[in-house]
Amino acid sequence: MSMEMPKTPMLDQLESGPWPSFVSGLKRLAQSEDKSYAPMMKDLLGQLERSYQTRKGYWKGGTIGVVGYGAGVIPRFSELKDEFPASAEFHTLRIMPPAGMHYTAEILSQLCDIWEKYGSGLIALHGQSGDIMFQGIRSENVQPCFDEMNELGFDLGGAGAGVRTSISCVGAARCEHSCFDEARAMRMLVNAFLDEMHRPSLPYKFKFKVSGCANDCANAIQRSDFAVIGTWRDEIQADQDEIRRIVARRGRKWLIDQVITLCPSHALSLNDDDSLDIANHDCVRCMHCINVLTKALSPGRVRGATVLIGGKRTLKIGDLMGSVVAPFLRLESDEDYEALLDLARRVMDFFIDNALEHERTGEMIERIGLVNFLEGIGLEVDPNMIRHPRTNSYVRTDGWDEEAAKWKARHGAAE
Amino acid sequence: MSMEMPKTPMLDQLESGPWPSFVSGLKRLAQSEDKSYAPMMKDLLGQLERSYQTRKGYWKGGTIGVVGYGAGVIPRFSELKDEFPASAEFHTLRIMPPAGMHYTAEILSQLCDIWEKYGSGLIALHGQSGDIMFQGIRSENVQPCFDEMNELGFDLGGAGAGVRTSISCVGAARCEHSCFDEARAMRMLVNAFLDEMHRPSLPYKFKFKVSGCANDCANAIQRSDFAVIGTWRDEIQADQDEIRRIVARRGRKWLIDQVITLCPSHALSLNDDDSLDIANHDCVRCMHCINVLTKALSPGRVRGATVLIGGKRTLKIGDLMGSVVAPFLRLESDEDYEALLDLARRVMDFFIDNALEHERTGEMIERIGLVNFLEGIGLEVDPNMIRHPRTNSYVRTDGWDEEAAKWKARHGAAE
Amino acid sequence: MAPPRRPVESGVPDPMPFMHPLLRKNYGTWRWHERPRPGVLRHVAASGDEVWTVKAGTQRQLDVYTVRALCAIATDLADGHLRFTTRSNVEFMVGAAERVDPLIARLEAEGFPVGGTGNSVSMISHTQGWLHCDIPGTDASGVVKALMDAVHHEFTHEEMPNKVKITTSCCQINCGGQGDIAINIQHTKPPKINHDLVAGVCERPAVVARCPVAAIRPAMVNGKPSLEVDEAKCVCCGACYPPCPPMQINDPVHSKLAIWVGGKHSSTRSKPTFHKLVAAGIPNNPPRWPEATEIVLTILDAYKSGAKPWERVGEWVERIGWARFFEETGLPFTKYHVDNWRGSRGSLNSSAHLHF
Amino acid sequence: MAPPRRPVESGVPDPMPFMHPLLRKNYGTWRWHERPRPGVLRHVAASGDEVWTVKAGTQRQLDVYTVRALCAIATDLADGHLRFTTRSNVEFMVGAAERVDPLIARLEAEGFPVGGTGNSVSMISHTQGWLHCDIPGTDASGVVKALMDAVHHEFTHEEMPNKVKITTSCCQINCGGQGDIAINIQHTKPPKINHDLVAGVCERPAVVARCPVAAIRPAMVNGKPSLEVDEAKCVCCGACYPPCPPMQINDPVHSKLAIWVGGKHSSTRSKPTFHKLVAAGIPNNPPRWPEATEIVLTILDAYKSGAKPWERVGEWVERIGWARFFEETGLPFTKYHVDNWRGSRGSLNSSAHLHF
Ligand code: SRM
Ligand code: SRM
Ligand code: SRM
Ligand code: SRM
Ligand code: SF4
Ligand code: SF4
Ligand code: SF4
Ligand code: SF4
Ligand code: SF4
Ligand code: SF4
Ligand code: SF4
Ligand code: SF4
Repeated sequence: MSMEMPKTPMLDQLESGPWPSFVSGLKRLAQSEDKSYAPMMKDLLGQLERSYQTRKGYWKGGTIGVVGYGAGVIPRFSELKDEFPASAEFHTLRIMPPAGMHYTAEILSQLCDIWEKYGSGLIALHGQSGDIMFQGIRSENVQPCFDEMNELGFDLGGAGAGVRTSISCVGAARCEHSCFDEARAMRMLVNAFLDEMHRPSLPYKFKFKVSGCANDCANAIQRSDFAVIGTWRDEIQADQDEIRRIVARRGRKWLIDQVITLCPSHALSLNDDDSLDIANHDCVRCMHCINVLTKALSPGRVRGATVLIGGKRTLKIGDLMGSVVAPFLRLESDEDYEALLDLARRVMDFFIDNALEHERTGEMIERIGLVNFLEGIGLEVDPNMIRHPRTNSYVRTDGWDEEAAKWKARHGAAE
Repeated sequence: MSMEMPKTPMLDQLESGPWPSFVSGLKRLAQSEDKSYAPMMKDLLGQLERSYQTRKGYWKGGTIGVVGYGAGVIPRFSELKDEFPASAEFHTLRIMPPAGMHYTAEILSQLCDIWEKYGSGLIALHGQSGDIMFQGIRSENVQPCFDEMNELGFDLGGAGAGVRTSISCVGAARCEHSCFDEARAMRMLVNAFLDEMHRPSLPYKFKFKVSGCANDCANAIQRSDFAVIGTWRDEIQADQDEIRRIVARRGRKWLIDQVITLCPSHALSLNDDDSLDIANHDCVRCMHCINVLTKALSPGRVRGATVLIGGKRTLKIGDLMGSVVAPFLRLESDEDYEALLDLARRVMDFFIDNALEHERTGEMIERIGLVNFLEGIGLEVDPNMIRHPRTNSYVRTDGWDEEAAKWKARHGAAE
Repeated sequence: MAPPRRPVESGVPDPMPFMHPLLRKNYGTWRWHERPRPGVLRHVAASGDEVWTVKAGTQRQLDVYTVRALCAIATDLADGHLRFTTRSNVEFMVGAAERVDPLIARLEAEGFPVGGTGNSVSMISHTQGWLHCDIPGTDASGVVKALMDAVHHEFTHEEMPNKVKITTSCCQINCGGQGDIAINIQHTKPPKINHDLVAGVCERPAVVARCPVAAIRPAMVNGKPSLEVDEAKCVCCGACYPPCPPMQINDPVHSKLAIWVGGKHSSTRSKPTFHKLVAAGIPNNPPRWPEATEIVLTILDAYKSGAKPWERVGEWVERIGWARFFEETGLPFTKYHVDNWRGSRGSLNSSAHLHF
Repeated sequence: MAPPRRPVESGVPDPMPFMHPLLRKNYGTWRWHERPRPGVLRHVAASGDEVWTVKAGTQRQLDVYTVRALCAIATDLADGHLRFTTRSNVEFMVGAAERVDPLIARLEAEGFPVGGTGNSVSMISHTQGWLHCDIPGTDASGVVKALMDAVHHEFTHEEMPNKVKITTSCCQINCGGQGDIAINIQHTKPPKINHDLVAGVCERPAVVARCPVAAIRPAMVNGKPSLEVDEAKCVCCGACYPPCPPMQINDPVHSKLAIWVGGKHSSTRSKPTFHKLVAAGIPNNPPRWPEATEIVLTILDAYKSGAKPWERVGEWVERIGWARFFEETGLPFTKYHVDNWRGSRGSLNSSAHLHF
């Protein structure tokens, strides 16, 4: 016996307008009378409409998992279960997509098939951390649903105090700015810490994010504990003939206004022969000129990545951005990638040993100081780690000579 | 019986070289056998040489003053008084110079006469706060020496927890950038608080400094509690013919490199007719273009000053710069100057009532927050007081509507 | 009974099997790209291969019908492949120019707006809201839908000075992150405590530790262990609510929206920046949040007409100055704009740089 | 006995009676100026009047002979007027071009270097040191003399990209203030306490309160009330020493010099900035402090050859980046350069901006 569709006068107002309507989608599911999830989605609509009217949420957490894992399912129990019993349980399965979020129509359809069998038919592509979120499943269906997806090659993502699902930008797959193999780096990092993801026991959550260049399409610096950002050490590759063609087409003023004066480090100038004068020594690898003149300029040949640690949102000392701890790691050979992973391992170990409960890496560094953190993970200080040296004389410098000697030793030695 | 000159092998090394030597000066005084201060200066040299050898100072403080005043004399007693008895006492009289440090040869000579009578013959022109420092006088001579200088029209400056001696830049006297009468403002401010200078009973020291424009030749923002910096509200005055002459003489590139691209707010552009395009709305009144093109450009006609509060050096929370509390005070009429003084009075009252012991204005504001300070002195918030609005959501905003209404009321009203 | 199945801990899947063959073939060897029209990218590889990407918006919270519709489009017109951006836009790749228009036509016919590339307003960072989260002060899907309706033209056109990345968050935790423009919940009253429940569900020391301003202390209320909030200290952040649901921070009237501008993740030109508060006290007004929408449109208008090419929202404001930002948008400036959090002294104007 | 004379609280004297008549006449109506040569300014007033200023260096710590010599020069060649800058340079004003050369000749003949204008290295901010202060770790007059000898050419020429304002300070209190380059005492060991004296001369609570890191606590030592320093916490700042002289912070070996760069007071172009530590552990080596002098010269050289016109030292480093500053000056970069004071997170590099 099919339930009636709930009255949703407020939600209905979200069906008009040019943007695709999630309400229409929810209604489609609720009206799929041939599907097991139709009642659930009717009640879900009912509860959501109630939220719109009362401006209150009605979900509570709880504990739900799959065998062998301690995280990856977000449990949701309704406070209005008496009124909306069919959606009394509405858990989410966080499933990690292929790096870069590439799909075949076929694999997506297969995932839909499984989800229609066990869940609500509602899928978020994707969550802000990068998971496919299969939203709306009853407790008893969680395990079989996961098992089928797992058989298809998918695994649960992170939740709780563990390693979280990661994002790498599209990068090498379709972007000329890519400075290394982002998908490889991201998979290597996350897949090395699956234990910390699936059986979370870190002080608090830990996120990796990977962007192939300073454009940071993965929002890594501000939204991850361990940000890997592509860059290069040598000179920008420039096709000066192409520059001249661009100047001929768009004019010198265009080039000056859109490129030269926007260089943050004043590293650019236009030569009289309409070629571009690049002071690579001054360049901060910001990507702007390369973005605008993508056909003429590219990152250098000696490519790799910068690692920044400690980005996160507000809790509890205010937003923190990651800050540079490894200015340049070459990323070419297998060993190079191993070295990146090794760094991640050291960071993770230090985090586990030193962070307080519910303390993110950024907060830990704020508490103990960057230098102590660097010493803990075995990295040397470098001027690229700071915006500027200290402005405050409150420091005990009696180890100066030793520290200076270290720098000189490192600095004399080849890179 | 004249004493022998002390051996000063280390100090002697400071007599060579092209810069005028203070050691030669000290020796001249020490060798003035006809003067009462010769023995004092011999011993002084002896003690100083000792400091050079031991790398130690030998002066101690104490208490010395003149009748009616609680400050203005810096007492110095020697720890080596047994070895160097003639300079056992070597106090300093801080005397305020005419605003802008203008002198006639005559007045300076008169001051020298008095100083030769009572003191050491050593004068610093000037101390970092702006005092004439008559350095080296015995306790019993302090009062008569001050009395004579006072009769000549000079007064003691500040020391201790009181208002301090102030500096105003040369400004209107000889500078085309001057946006108000700096000497007038400075004298008005200091002379209104002579009680707080001469009988110090503030929580801690309080300094005024006055610069006629953003070049801040008086170092006001970083080195004073109450900085007055000249500025203007309307448009830069530009003589475009002069600009064209400059371009004709020095070339467009010169103008672009030295002026246009150095404007911090990108407010400048060079028109095709070689006139200067100034976006006054974007201009932040930094003075750069006016400095470089002093013949062609000048501050606008609606002139006045910005007041910043809280600059100071390191103790004890780290260096602080002043920050804007009054973005623009017109300074033209007598009433305008009165309004500035009135603001200073409110700041001083609030400081007296609210600062902890040994707490400078900047530290106080850091502790209580700028907004509370503004409310305390009766000023309204303004976007010119900040670099950028808050980045942190940890604030209770339930008075938003009221505050918004205040802004709208003010903003609707005429300036 | 059979032993339970052990998971295969396969981790992040290898994308290669799912990647469009042209992307796979030219992996890591792309040379340059251009945008022939809004919603379309043309990437050229060193091999000479070209790939044309058509990008379209989705509602993110997708019903299987919509997912299958996208799959069908991929199958019919894009070699069976598709990918998503984190902003929940979908991308179809094809190897030839003439295959672009049919894709666009089909997407538009099925209601997917084509755009979101280059200097457009892209899809808004989407969070969970009343649909799924346990702590939201507002909805996410509805806010996003309302706003995207309002900026639809800006999604399908590239008329902005630079990319505009908008974010929303349904509580102050801000899963939506920093944005050129961010529309976030901002609570205005301390939590109301349901004292009867505290003892049963809250680990009191953990809750006390969670408060950023140490405003919570354990207390006995009606003879039962509960908590007490120092309302003078409380900054109404809601951080105590997730670990202790009886600390009701959400309120239909007092949980307001705030709008922030100038967040930037990229290190392009300027360094990354946090967004800054520009408007608060905005009613949390479902189903279309007209007051918030209007402010967003006002800011977008001012940005569109005032910024120079490539200036992101924050870079534009930085150049024109905050005084002028408030003037041009007509938004009131209040004491709440002055940061008073730890380390905020750096946000004060310690210079004679002034905008009049 | 006669009652004591009461002071006339006359305050800051009016400068008008002492001001050069041309300055007085054209007060507030100056139009523009130029620098015909180093050490000379030509100001032109709206009235058409011109005033030529000749500027010269002095040792600041002036004996009356030197003061009278300057007065004589004023009387003979500059209408009987002179003024001083806060950097202790002296200025003579005359009303006609032909009166400039005689002034220069006389000043130079009497040993006063003419210069300090425009893009020169001006006189160093002078403090008290061993000559007068009660807390100095080094001298001031000697340091200034040694350095000014070394930069004499740069004082008398205008060859720098912009003005260079050097400061020194003989203790960490820093009466010398911020500088393009600052040479300051930096203690490296906690104070040694002379416990016998504490009870007699120190108000213990006041001293305890003075410590910026709360490293001092009252203690009984040998049965007498004294103080104790937590050496692990102590940042060796010396703030406890002025209120409590038994807390000996000065040490002939461990009180070192540190060099800082990039302080700027003006709001010209960039906002004012604090100077930043670049070198420490430099021996406090009278009478000529050769190690410190050499570092200053190295920095000046790098600045002179590397900066663009109008870039102040800090602006130059900001552009080329700190990595390159350390490279070009050959100064070592150490963990001490990384700020760890409150609010210092803003000094970390939270971006992908990198200099290689
Ligand atoms: C689902 C998701 C929003 C979305 O709809 O996309 C989400 C949802 C929640 N986030 Fe988040 N966060 C999500 C991405 C983020 C991000 C963005 C990112 O990862 O790039 C952030 C900012 C970056 C960061 O990590 O700081 C984020 C910062 C937080 C925080 C604040 C952490 C902090 O240190 O400040 C919390 C609160 C906490 O951890 O205690 C939080 C907590 C939560 C909780 C678990 C709330 C709670 O305590 O119950 C939400 C569960 C909602 C639900 O019902 O599923 N979420 N959260 C995102 C994860 C989906 C996915 O797996 O793909
Ligand atoms: C598809 C996507 C990567 C992915 O892995 O999914 C992507 C793809 C590209 N980004 Fe991005 N960016 C993507 C998210 C981002 C983000 C993160 C975000 O959206 O939350 C950022 C950081 C935003 C910020 O700073 O807050 C980002 C900052 C950039 C920038 C720097 C813009 C700037 O000037 O600050 C560029 C450079 C440019 O515009 O030329 C860029 C450039 C590009 C280029 C042109 C790179 C290329 O040569 O192929 C790509 C096409 C963009 C287009 O659609 O016009 N992409 N890009 C993401 C699309 C998101 C979306 O649907 O809107
Ligand atoms: C004489 C002078 C240096 C000089 O040779 O020029 C000087 C000398 C002293 N200063 Fe200073 N300060 C002098 C200008 C400054 C300046 C510069 C300024 O005023 O522009 C500053 C930095 C600005 C500021 O106010 O912060 C300055 C910041 C200090 C401080 C740190 C204050 C702070 O809040 O951080 C102290 C220590 C204190 O006040 O406890 C201090 C304390 C001292 C004492 C009183 C040391 C003491 O506690 O015994 C010194 C007395 C030396 C003496 O024997 O005469 N002096 N002092 C300057 C005053 C001369 C004059 O009256 O013209
Ligand atoms: C005489 C003096 C004022 C006084 O009341 O005594 C003065 C006088 C002038 N200053 Fe200054 N400044 C004087 C101390 C300062 C200071 C403070 C200091 O020296 O400690 C500063 C701030 C320094 C800082 O930022 O740390 C200062 C920052 C400037 C600037 C801004 C420079 C910049 O680009 O940052 C200018 C503008 C310029 O150079 O055109 C300036 C410009 C000028 C002009 C050109 C103004 C004018 O049009 O007449 C004056 C002639 C300068 C010259 O000698 O070339 N004056 N000027 C001071 C001379 C000190 C000395 O003997 O060296
Ligand atoms: S971060 Fe760089 S490499 Fe990655 S997709 Fe964006 S522009 Fe391309
Ligand atoms: S990458 Fe950025 S910093 Fe480097 S030259 Fe180009 S615009 Fe300048
Ligand atoms: S601060 Fe301005 S007005 Fe005063 S002397 Fe310097 S340049 Fe002239
Ligand atoms: S005064 Fe400064 S901000 Fe204004 S236009 Fe001139 S250079 Fe630009
Ligand atoms: S922003 Fe808050 S309410 Fe929204 S999904 Fe994140 S945690 Fe939940
Ligand atoms: S709302 Fe925030 S500030 Fe208030 S008690 Fe809770 S955690 Fe503390
Ligand atoms: S810097 Fe220190 S030692 Fe030098 S004069 Fe100032 S207080 Fe005295
Ligand atoms: S030297 Fe400074 S840090 Fe050390 S005890 Fe004294 S005041 Fe405290």
